[in-house]
Amino acid sequence: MRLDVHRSPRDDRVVLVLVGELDLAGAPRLRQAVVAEAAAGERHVVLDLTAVDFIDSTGLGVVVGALRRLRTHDGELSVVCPEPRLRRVFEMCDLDRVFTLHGSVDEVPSERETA
Amino acid sequence: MRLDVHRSPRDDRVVLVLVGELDLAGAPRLRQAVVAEAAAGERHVVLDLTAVDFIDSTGLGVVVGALRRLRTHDGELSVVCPEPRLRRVFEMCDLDRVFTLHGSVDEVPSERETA
Amino acid sequence: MELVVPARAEYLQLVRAIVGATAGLEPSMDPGRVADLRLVVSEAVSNAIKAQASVGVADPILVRCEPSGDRIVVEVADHGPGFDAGSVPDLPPVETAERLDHESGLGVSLMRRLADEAVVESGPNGTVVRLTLGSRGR
Amino acid sequence: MELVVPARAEYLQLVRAIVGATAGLEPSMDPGRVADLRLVVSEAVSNAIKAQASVGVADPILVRCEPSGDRIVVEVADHGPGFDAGSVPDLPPVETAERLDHESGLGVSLMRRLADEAVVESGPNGTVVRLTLGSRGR
Ligand SMILES: Nc1ncnc2c1ncn2[C@@H]1O[C@H](COP(=O)(O)OP(=O)(O)O)[C@@H](O)[C@H]1O
Ligand SMILES: Nc1ncnc2c1ncn2[C@@H]1O[C@H](COP(=O)(O)OP(=O)(O)O)[C@@H](O)[C@H]1O
Repeated sequence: MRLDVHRSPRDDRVVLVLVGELDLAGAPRLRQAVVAEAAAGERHVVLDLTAVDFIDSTGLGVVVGALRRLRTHDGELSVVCPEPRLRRVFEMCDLDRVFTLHGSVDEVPSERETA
Repeated sequence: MRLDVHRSPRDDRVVLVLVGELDLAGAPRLRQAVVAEAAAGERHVVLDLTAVDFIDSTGLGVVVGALRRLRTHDGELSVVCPEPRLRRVFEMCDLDRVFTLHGSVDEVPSERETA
Repeated sequence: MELVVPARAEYLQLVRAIVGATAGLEPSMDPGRVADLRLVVSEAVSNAIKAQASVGVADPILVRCEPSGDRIVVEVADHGPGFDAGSVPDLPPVETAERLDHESGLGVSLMRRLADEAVVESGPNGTVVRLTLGSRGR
Repeated sequence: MELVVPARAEYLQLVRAIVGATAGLEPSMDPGRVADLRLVVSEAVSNAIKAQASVGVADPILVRCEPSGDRIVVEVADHGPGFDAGSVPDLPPVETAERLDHESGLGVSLMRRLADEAVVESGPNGTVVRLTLGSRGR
């Protein structure tokens, strides 16, 4: 197992639950999944990293790219990342200032609130 | 952690609880422990392999050596080995015909019964 | 300990597992520090894989890992085109919109920040990155 | 995948972990078969360590590990004195008291029994043991 992406549609958003390791090997899978959501006109995508046990700068890069891509399509990206060891990697790269790292999917406000 | 040996004296026996991997690196530790029991005149030693997650032929060799050493001192050795994957290694070497592999420490009969 | 692995992304996970397990043999290594080590090794090996791919070199990547009591030294060697580690450009500040245009460019700075020492020897025949991490967090 | 490890017993656990993890990259490998693989590799590397120690050679041991779909090939190479794999004596039958006088002598026969193929090339400069294990149990 490297990276699995499970798609779970909610009322006003789509949650992509990632399981595995988000590195150079896993990156294409996530990139693909986000491209598909943007192409389908999805406005609010939530990346749930709860079950990701490793992320490196390649993985962070895909998350940055996902945000850019969705914004280009007038959408928004939220990131769920409760695990301190993973949060630390975002922080080391100052990306905690780009993304709010939510503790759980339920804590993510709806798109209207965030806008 | 490689191999830890915990000594637990009971009424009529001494249980050596092994934790870790029983290979060329762990073997000297177990050998030493058995030598000490034999030298102290211990009559019934129980090797509890429940928490051993690997054994190879070097490990089996030490178990065989332990039996021989204790018998030389008029003692007896019992082996507790509930884990199928470990039992398989004994079986592959026909050593399940030399040792009764008990499912738990409580299943080991007292020395008088076995004699 | 020396490891020769195919220059393929599927092997990154294995390299991290191996380097982590090697570090785990040192009882003094802080678990958080092992996590740092897994991260910087992943960065270095990813760069080595990408560097070789950029010039179509299929050689395996060499990873050396030497724990020594209070520190661990990891070396990653590739036969890529080489680069000047002193002139890797900084990314735009995180506050700016341009920052989002960059999906890459964090690896070298992460290695520098997390390792106690990071030495890059690079030339037209390839690159060796040597990372030293002490057993406790920085 | 190639691994160069110090010829020391403390590294056995790591070698088993690495070879197990490499095999784990092949989805077709049966978990029980990975356990067999860990066992035969432990036997081969233990023999390599003991062989080199017997003649005071401090060279590292080379472990090559190539998964390929439905099987995995592991090679263990040492610079020990070599031996004649064809004339390793059998142990006394388990029913006999003499069996207990032998604390060793099970490794080669275990490798032969568990591997689908076990090839030993041995000479005065050392030994290479090549073990092939199919992804399903025998
Ligand atoms: N091993 C290497 N060989 C050749 N070039 C490298 C190597 N490592 C890094 N580089 C160069 O340095 C740049 C910055 O690397 P890095 O900070 O890791 O970001 P990224 O790899 O995401 O681009 C790379 O884009 C590449 O041009
Ligand atoms: N790599 C090796 N180099 C030299 N001799 C070896 C090697 N592997 C095995 N042997 C010889 O074959 C004998 C039988 O090996 P084995 O069945 O593994 O039992 P053990 O290693 O427990 O003695 C060893 O005692 C040793 O003399």
